[in-house]
Amino acid sequence: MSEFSLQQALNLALQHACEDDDRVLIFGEDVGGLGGVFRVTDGLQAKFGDRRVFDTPLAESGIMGMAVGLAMAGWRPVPEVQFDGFSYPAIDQIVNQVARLHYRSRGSFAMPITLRVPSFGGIRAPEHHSESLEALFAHVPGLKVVSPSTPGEGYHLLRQSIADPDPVIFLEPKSRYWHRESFDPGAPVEPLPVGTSRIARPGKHATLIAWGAMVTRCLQVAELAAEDGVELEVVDLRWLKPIDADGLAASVSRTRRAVVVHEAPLTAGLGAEVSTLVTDRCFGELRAPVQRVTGFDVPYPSGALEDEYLPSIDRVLTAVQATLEYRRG
Amino acid sequence: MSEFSLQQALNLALQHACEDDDRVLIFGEDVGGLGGVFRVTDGLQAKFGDRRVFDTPLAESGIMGMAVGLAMAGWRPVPEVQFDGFSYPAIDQIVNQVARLHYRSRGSFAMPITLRVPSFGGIRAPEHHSESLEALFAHVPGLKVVSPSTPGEGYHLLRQSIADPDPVIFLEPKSRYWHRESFDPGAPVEPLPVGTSRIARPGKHATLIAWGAMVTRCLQVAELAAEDGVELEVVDLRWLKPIDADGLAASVSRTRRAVVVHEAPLTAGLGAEVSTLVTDRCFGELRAPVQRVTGFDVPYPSGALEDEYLPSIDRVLTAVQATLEYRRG
Amino acid sequence: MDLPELHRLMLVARRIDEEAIAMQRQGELPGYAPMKGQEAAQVGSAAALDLTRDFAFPNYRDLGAAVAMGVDLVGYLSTHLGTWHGGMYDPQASRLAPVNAVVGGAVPHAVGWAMGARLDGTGGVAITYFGDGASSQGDVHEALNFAAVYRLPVIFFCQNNGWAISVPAERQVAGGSVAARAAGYGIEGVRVDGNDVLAVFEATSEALCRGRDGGGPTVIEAMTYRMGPHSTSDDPGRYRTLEEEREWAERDPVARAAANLPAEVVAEAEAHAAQVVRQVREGLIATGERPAGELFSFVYREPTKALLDQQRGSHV
Amino acid sequence: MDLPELHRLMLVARRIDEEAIAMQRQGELPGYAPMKGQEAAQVGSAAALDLTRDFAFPNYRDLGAAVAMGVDLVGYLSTHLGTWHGGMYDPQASRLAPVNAVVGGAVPHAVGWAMGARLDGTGGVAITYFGDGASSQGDVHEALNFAAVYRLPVIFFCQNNGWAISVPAERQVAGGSVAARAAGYGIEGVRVDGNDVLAVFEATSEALCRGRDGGGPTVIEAMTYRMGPHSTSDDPGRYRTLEEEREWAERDPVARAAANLPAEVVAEAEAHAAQVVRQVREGLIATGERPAGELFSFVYREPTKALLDQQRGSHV
Ligand SMILES: Cc1ncc(C[n+]2csc(CCOP(=O)(O)OP(=O)(O)O)c2C)c(N)n1
Ligand SMILES: Cc1ncc(C[n+]2csc(CCOP(=O)(O)OP(=O)(O)O)c2C)c(N)n1
Ligand SMILES: [Mg+2]
Ligand SMILES: [Mg+2]
Repeated sequence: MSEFSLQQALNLALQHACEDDDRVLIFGEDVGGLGGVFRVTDGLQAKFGDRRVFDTPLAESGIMGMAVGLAMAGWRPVPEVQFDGFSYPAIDQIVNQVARLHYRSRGSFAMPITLRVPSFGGIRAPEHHSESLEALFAHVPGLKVVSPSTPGEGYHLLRQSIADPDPVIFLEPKSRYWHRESFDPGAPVEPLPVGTSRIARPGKHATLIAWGAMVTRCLQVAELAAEDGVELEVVDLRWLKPIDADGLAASVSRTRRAVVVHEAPLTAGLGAEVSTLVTDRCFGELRAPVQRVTGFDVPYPSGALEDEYLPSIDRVLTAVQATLEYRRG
Repeated sequence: MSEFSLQQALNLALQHACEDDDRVLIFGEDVGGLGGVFRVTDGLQAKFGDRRVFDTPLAESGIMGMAVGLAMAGWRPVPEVQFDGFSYPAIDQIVNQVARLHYRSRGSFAMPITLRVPSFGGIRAPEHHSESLEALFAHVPGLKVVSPSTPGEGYHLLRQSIADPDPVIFLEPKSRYWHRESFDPGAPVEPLPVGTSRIARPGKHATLIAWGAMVTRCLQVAELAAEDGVELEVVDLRWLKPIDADGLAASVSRTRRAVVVHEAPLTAGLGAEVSTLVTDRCFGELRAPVQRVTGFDVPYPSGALEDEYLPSIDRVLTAVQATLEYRRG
Repeated sequence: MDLPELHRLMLVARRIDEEAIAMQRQGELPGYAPMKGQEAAQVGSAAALDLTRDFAFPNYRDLGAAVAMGVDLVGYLSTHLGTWHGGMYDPQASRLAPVNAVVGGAVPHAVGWAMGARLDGTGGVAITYFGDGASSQGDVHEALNFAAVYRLPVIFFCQNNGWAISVPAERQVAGGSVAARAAGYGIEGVRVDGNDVLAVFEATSEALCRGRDGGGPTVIEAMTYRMGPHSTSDDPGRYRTLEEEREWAERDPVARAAANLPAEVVAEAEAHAAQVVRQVREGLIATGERPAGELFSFVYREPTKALLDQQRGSHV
Repeated sequence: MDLPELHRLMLVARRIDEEAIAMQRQGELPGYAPMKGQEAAQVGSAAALDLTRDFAFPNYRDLGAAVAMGVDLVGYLSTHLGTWHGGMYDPQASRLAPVNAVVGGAVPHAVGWAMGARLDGTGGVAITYFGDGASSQGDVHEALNFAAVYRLPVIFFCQNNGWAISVPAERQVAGGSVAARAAGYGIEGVRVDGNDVLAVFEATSEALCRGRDGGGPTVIEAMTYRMGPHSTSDDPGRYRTLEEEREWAERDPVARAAANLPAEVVAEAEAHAAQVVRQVREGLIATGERPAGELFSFVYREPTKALLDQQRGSHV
């Protein structure tokens, strides 16, 4: 057991992945000598050489297109897009190529690509540096999508993503990069299948469902609610595609109430999918409609307005109260 | 009153828009001399000259980027992307620029851009020519999204979109281009606000919610169900952003049951948003969870498998039956 | 490879192309993108490849490359039959990537593949086929720049066939030449008469050597002409003149090769082509329905539970 | 514009740049992207514009252009203050588009704007600022090709400052020169000493004339150097040498202009700059909280009902 920040845990996962499989390649903008703008790839070029860890020109579509070709040649690419909002220039390659080449080739070419994307908000960043793209990615057949909420989760989920034979979009909650936690990267991991969620805190009065940095937000809310005797269960969804519908249903069948929390805008966000899955499976048991606490339907704002945009403790508490007090109209 | 196909109705709408406002510009791949691969812009270059109706080089991002600049210079661009699947190369410009320049500039620059996208499947097309991107677009703050289901709707919605001061993504159901209908383009239109839905067929036992070509599919289903005495209400959502939540709630409050039908894959499709909105507003009245009948979570397949992929009459009927027979577990 | 062999391949491509159009007219193929006129460009370049180590990335109009590479042609044409988007041939064994319908989209794949080949030290070179229209796409620029920065063994093979659907190359390619763009990246760029099969073979062989020797990428712009419509639903009468078509008909690459061969060689090639056409036609017609559930195959390496649920119809 | 005026503008840019870094260190600005070293490139080009008809498209490091164009500097810097992403200045009145943080993303906007200006017959020319790194983006290629195909009045002004964060231009720009790419599009491309403010002014003035006269677009590559870090959270010590930094310090564009001016002119300019810095600093510090609900403004021309509902908190 030692203490790691999420950034260090991810760095270690990349290091171990490179050691265990010499087909793993790491590339992107500034990931080489600089070690990435968040230092997640720090020291890897020195360890594995500039053939396996290298800088690319500044072109996200080119990066993903190159990843496709490398995968076709039998390599295991782990590219980085420097910030969430700069995934958009690569969307065509991701949707039309990465997600489909296995299908298009009838299984002839595997696409074991893990795209790392520093994601979400909360760090007072410039425009385009705080976006949540999970709904977009989760809608695309052929992709898997995951987001860790803690250093330990980060380590294991990144190892699992790189080992996965399918393309995985790995969304790193950048506001959590520097938060530390103890875990043992050498400890044998339960071989959890892709698509399982995790109960981050058990409770019985309502289920809060979140991912990435919003898991921490929900844990804070649960802490506060507990002072009033309200026991909230916090589910860390982790895998945003495939979604653990069974796990969610199991929790909500017990609590009979659910609130889903995310940073992305409300409309057509992943909260709608979560809400629909839960409602579909727990229709008879639900005591209130699933509440959504999300970013608003506005462009992610500048620092001065960030706290107003992001789901706050207050907003989540208000939704919890609404679901607890809900009476069928 | 005369008869028009959707393709002709849209062509007429473009012509009238160009006549009424000499800031309207039409451009895209092959929209000039050829009149577009679906002939929606047929004859317009001859009428309005090659300064107002012109071909671009083959680059969708460039097309949308140019549209942004033209809008900044006070023009009213109506670009075309040749097929749905080729919107992806333009997504960065659409999300990071088109949808945000009004916001970024604090209202200094309007973005009255109408992006026409021949959309959805059903015509045995090559790969990338049958995609449904409405969930992606609807998630983006700053965009409006609309899809007409009939020639008359097409005419008026396109006029309304072009007149709108905000960017509108106009999704044309290409499988309906050649279907004809009588309407009077000169008739005064009820000034319907953006974001209203339309009851395409009234009924009382359940509400089918759809857009684009799936409206026709739902009307077929309603016809068949009527033979068995089941009266289905068909709501043509039309505006996919903003969504007419009040209109949907009004219908479902009466019928107490809803099925949403779309071509896009299930997971994180717009059906989830529709389902969540309806459930949220009609929780006490709903007699069954909202059913979704959608494309599967697979890449849009080749012609031989297309009918298996698209929501069929049978699949919709099965969902209707499921909602009618639903008993709280 | 010598002229008789190249001609023989071109003729097969020509006759299959004609047959595909005929089958489309007869309602047996939903649609087709004819390559008539581009046989020399496609055959000449693909025939130069070493199929033990090189790899080709086609778009949707590269039947000639498939013929030259010995790809199963029923499998290749099944993309037009609506059987499977990428075609039914084995892309790994064929050394021909699945058919790609995104204009310019596969070009960066060749760059990545070439980097992989270099890391493996195979000496393999990637060739990517794209059109004059595709040269406008950002992806093609990004790919050129990546390949040049890393000096990768890639051939950017542009078939400048004069048109991108209805847009002529002179209103598409600013400056007028895709090959001339190469200089801006510090790499080799050559223009070649794309209707001269030997010249194309030669230029490609040189570029292959350069790639294998660590000399980096090459842009080859093969000047040719799409003699037919863009696709079977296109009407070229709307955008180009008969004069232009007639002019290029005189430069027909297949006829041009035949003119330099003894009549009996040509006749034998015709007989051979006719036989291939027969087999391919029969193969296409015999292609049956797709098995139920194939829709759900190949989305992932192993299907996810959610997908199996959908297949089982627990989600209707 | 003459050297004293240009120097005076450069000095204001230099001193504000320094002040912004100081304010960041003092915790008064969340972050900043210094432009020290690029004053001549930015001021020299922007000062040549005719603000009654031209229009500039900046990225995130173009303070010098803002200074030369007389943009409200508190408004300009408020993007770094976290007040509003695009800045708080009036982009229409200033003729400077909102700050754009997508590398290469605003380049095609200049092309569209230039087409609009030509349709209106204003004689206006668009100038777009981008970096050596941005030249790798597909959007920049597409924009160059569009502008060249339509022969639009656009200046593609590339500040080649040697680095894109940690990646040096020689591993970014294959072939070594962004200006050299112009030939491939059949348009003018010039390289200019980006630390020579008069040379930049001259080159830009020529390109403006060309644009106004229907001569089409120009690529200007201004060779310069980012003397500071990429941003206030960057550490250049990780990727470049002190020698390199020292070498470029000797070519400091502001010092170079000053060396050709009488001491009292320089002293007066310093006094002026100090005064501007004081005003800007005070303005930044006086910038208050944002009004509640501003978050919901400007998403659409008129807010939608759904958005008003969210604002009213009916959706929490
Ligand atoms: C990204 C993208 N945009 C648009 C299309 C539609 N489209 C298919 S082929 C074509 C023209 C391509 O021209 P060119 O690259 O010259 O190739 P050619 O068809 O002449 O072989 C277009 C616009 C597409 N397939 N992909
Ligand atoms: C599309 C996109 N990708 C990545 C980034 C992150 N990023 C910001 S600046 C920068 C380097 C830009 O280099 P250059 O174009 O040379 O401009 P400079 O910073 O040197 O002025 C990068 C990678 C971005 N802002 N936009
Ligand atoms: Mg062509
Ligand atoms: Mg730079």
